[in-house]
Amino acid sequence: MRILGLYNYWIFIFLMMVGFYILISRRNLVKKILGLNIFQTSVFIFYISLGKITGGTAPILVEGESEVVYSNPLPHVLILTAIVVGVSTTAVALSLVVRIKEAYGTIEGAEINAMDNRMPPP
Amino acid sequence: MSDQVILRVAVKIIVPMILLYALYVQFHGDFGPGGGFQAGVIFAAGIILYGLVFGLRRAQKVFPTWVARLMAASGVLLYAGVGIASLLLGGRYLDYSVLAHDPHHGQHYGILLVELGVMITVCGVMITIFYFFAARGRETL
Amino acid sequence: MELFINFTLLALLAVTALGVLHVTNLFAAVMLAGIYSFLSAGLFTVMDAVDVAFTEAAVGAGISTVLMLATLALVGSKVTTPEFRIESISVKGRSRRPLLPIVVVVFTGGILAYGTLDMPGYGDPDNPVHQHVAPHYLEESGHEIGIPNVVTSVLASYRGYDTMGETTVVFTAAVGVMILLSALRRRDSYGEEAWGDEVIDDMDVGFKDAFGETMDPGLAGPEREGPEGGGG
Amino acid sequence: MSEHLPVLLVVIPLMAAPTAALLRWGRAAWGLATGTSWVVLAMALLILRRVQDEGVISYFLGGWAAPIGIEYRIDTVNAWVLMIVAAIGALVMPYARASFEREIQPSKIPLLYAGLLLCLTGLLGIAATGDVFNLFVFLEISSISAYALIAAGPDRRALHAAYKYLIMGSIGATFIVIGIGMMYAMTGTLNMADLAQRLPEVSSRTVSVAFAFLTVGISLKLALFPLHLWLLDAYTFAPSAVTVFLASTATKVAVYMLVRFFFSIFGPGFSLEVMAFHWVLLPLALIAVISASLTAIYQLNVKRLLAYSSVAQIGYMILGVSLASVTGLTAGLLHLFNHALIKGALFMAMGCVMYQVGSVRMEAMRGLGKKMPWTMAAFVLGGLSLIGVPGTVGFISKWYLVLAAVEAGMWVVAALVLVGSLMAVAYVWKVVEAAYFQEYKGEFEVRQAPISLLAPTWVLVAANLYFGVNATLTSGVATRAAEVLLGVGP
Amino acid sequence: MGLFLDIVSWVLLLSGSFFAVVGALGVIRMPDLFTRLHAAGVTDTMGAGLILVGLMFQGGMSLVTVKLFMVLGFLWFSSPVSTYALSRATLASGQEPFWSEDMEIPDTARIPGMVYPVDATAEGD
Repeated sequence: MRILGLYNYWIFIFLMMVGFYILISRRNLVKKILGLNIFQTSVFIFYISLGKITGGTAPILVEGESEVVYSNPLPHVLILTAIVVGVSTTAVALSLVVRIKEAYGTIEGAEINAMDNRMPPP
Repeated sequence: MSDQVILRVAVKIIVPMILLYALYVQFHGDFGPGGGFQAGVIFAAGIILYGLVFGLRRAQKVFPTWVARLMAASGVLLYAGVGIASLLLGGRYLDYSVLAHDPHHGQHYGILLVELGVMITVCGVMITIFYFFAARGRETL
Repeated sequence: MELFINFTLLALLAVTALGVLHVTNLFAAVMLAGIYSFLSAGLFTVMDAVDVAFTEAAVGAGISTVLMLATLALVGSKVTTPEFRIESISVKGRSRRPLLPIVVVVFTGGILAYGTLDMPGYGDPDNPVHQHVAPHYLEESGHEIGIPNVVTSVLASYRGYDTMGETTVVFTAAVGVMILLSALRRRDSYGEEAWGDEVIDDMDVGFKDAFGETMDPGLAGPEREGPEGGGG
Repeated sequence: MSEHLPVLLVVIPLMAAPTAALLRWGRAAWGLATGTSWVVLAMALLILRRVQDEGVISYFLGGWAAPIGIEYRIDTVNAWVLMIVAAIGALVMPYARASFEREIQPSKIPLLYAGLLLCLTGLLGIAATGDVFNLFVFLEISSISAYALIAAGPDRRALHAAYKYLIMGSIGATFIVIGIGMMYAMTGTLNMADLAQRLPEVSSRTVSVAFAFLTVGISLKLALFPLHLWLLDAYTFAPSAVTVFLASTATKVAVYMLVRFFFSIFGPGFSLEVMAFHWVLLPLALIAVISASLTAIYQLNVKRLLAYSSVAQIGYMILGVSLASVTGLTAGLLHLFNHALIKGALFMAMGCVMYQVGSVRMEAMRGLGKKMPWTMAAFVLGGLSLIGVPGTVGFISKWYLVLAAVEAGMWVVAALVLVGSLMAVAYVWKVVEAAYFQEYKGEFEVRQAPISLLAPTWVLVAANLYFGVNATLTSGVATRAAEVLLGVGP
Repeated sequence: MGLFLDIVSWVLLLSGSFFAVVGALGVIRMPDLFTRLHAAGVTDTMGAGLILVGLMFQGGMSLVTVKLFMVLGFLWFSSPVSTYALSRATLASGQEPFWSEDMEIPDTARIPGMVYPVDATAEGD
């Protein structure tokens, strides 16, 4: 029973790690950002799962009923903030990618590294 | 592509609905899911859709870049300004209870203003970002 | 029933994530990432986080995807094939690349899984998170704030300062994008020539690249006598 | 009004940033940014004084009491870090005008000031807050603005550097979020003081994992040894004024986060005895000191040389922290301030060179001792301080560090600190040799750097000397901060 | 009455799901993008439509039904348009459907300025 209560977390960890793997193993700059997005979204899922109560309902108060069990609203608030932070990071990252493409002509990390290495420090 | 009659007609019908829906989300946020952030994104999505179909120039006629930029900045200022106002009225920073004679109303006003600030900023920012990306593309082509 | 929905969504999420990992075309990867966001929005709904689901659907599947596509329109959606990379520029130590990330990931995941062993079970109403701060929000916000949506109450009032920070983050993103994308395009000066391969071997090109643009022409130092960048 | 100082300190630059972004003229934005940063410094000093007189300041935002709402909780440690950040901000803003006008396209200059102000806001917010999630939000404000600021550098490699920093920074931030989530799962609270109270009751595998993730996440932001690669390119290619600002504030705030999490939230008992973090951090710090100093000697670019030196200095700070005694922590916290002064002065001098010569490579330094006497004199004095010559601030922090190592009976560590200093002699000397003992070979006239660049540089140099001679003030505050962290003393 | 509504609603829900599955199968099995779009259209119109109507029966006479009705209207408006835009973009990007050899493309279906390979082969013969 104990394990059954935890299996959810393991799936979230699997998802996180897939995102993390994309992030650190792929050399394409856009792909890395996609990995970051998946990584972060999976962390969000993990947070939201903390706030869930079995049989609970969305934390919107129902007038006059005292028997309703509401899920925990605090993780929701935190994740709302985190989603916004995530999209902000994505926007800046993508504009960096656009500039890198213009400056280097490629968005492959390996090629950019090689080009960098052939230039002397300024 | 200049001859996309179907798309243009469809977008002309859909965009006002999207904008209206954004306002609904904004002001219904107290009672159901939604709020400033979602509303801002949806509003921006409406403008972006218009821009995608009718082109950047026409979108900028409807919603100039400087307006977007002004909105992006003024939303933050509005939010922080509500805090300063509550501070001047004798409360803690962002303590809405002092905004009106009755704490309940104060909280309502505070949340309304603050959510408005969020919506204005988010909408302005998303549209600004889209404009900058799209303008970059136009130069490339 | 809920378990079944949960399980289906999680399985789909896993498949989509693996799909993003697997596909080589960036356009497909972006669409899959959008689907991933959408599925997670569904999962959020199942877990009673309707506000979060709404935001994730609007942001993750909406705005993020639009931005990604706008980027792809600018940078192209093909991942360069490995053969081409080896041909154009040799990268030392290529062969040991694939192992390190997998080790890091397995290790991190293992530690995380170890950390969950003592965690309270999923959905248990006795969890510490449901005992401490949250009950105050659920029980008191009704008469302290007076609006039915507790998430909005917490977001805008109890933790309103966080939300101000969040708004500032969004604004920061706009400032960042404006700083980055209002720059003059520099492709003519070196984007193209750096793309050709023999030119970069010439050490002076880099130096000119670095300072030919923004510095005063007279100020680039004694090294300026190098060739003017060669034919791009 | 004075009770609202803690929040005004953060909110004033926060409100100045959008205003600056709306301005069209670089000069106007500069005036606004400079004025703001000076107001912030004044407030930070007032707060530091008040904390010393009255003890911990607690401010409930929105009027909601602590675990329900967000709290600003300022003790000596916070006030100390706030002061460092505000002081550097107040000096960088006036410096930035000439530097930006030379390196940045004019239309972007107001945006860069907005970015700098946002970065300042973020760093101040991290240092002031008493809520872990609020800390994350402000961390992201500072990080995202830092990415954009670094990418504004004149070289195209600035873009790649910023991208790498973004990836590493985001991984770090996500790890921090995971850590916070696990702590929250076990305790149900996000308030630091509340967490400190509840964590010991639930100490378990989950808390240990949260600790590990927070450590790794913060170490990424901190550029601790194996995770420092992003820092080198970022500091090398960022615009000069941005490098000055980030080098002397961003990593300092990260060190602050580390000690705050280790000592205030998890508590010395858990961090030291259960996790024994110092046995992990101590070797890493030592490797950082030795390897980064060694690599610095071989650098041909002075900014990159200083970046390697920063990695080594971060090693010193972490060394102090991981000694985990009052003296060790004092050394670490003192070095926060002292290193900000030292690296600020050195990077500012390099900004002057960049302004006039257009390059900071070793060759470009040739003969500058005669051509730009004030700039290079500032560099020499800063360099002496970096080495740790008596009479400079560098000496004070090294002194405390060696003292702490000896106190702990680790003679090897003390010896390695001295070896690191010797290496600093080598790399500083390389620059000095080029500047003073080689002839200028360029074809155009190099003039003295403008006064608006030299003045902030020399203020920092003077501070280096003043606090090197009169160390009672700084070491007093640092000692008290260390005592607060370890929970001893008053 | 309640039972009857329930049965009707479930029949609608299940048949909607059936169409959704058929559409999904079609997307996998069809040979090119245009035919796949055709299959996807089944999911959009019949699948989603029937499910929404089924849900309306569940919702009864309430605000929920009104909202569902609006969703349905929006869906039936937007999905043909997006299908149209998608197919058009595909054509513009150079992929063409499997034209049968002797098929004529009516003028109304042509995008001005686009070169159709079918014409080329026809002229070549």
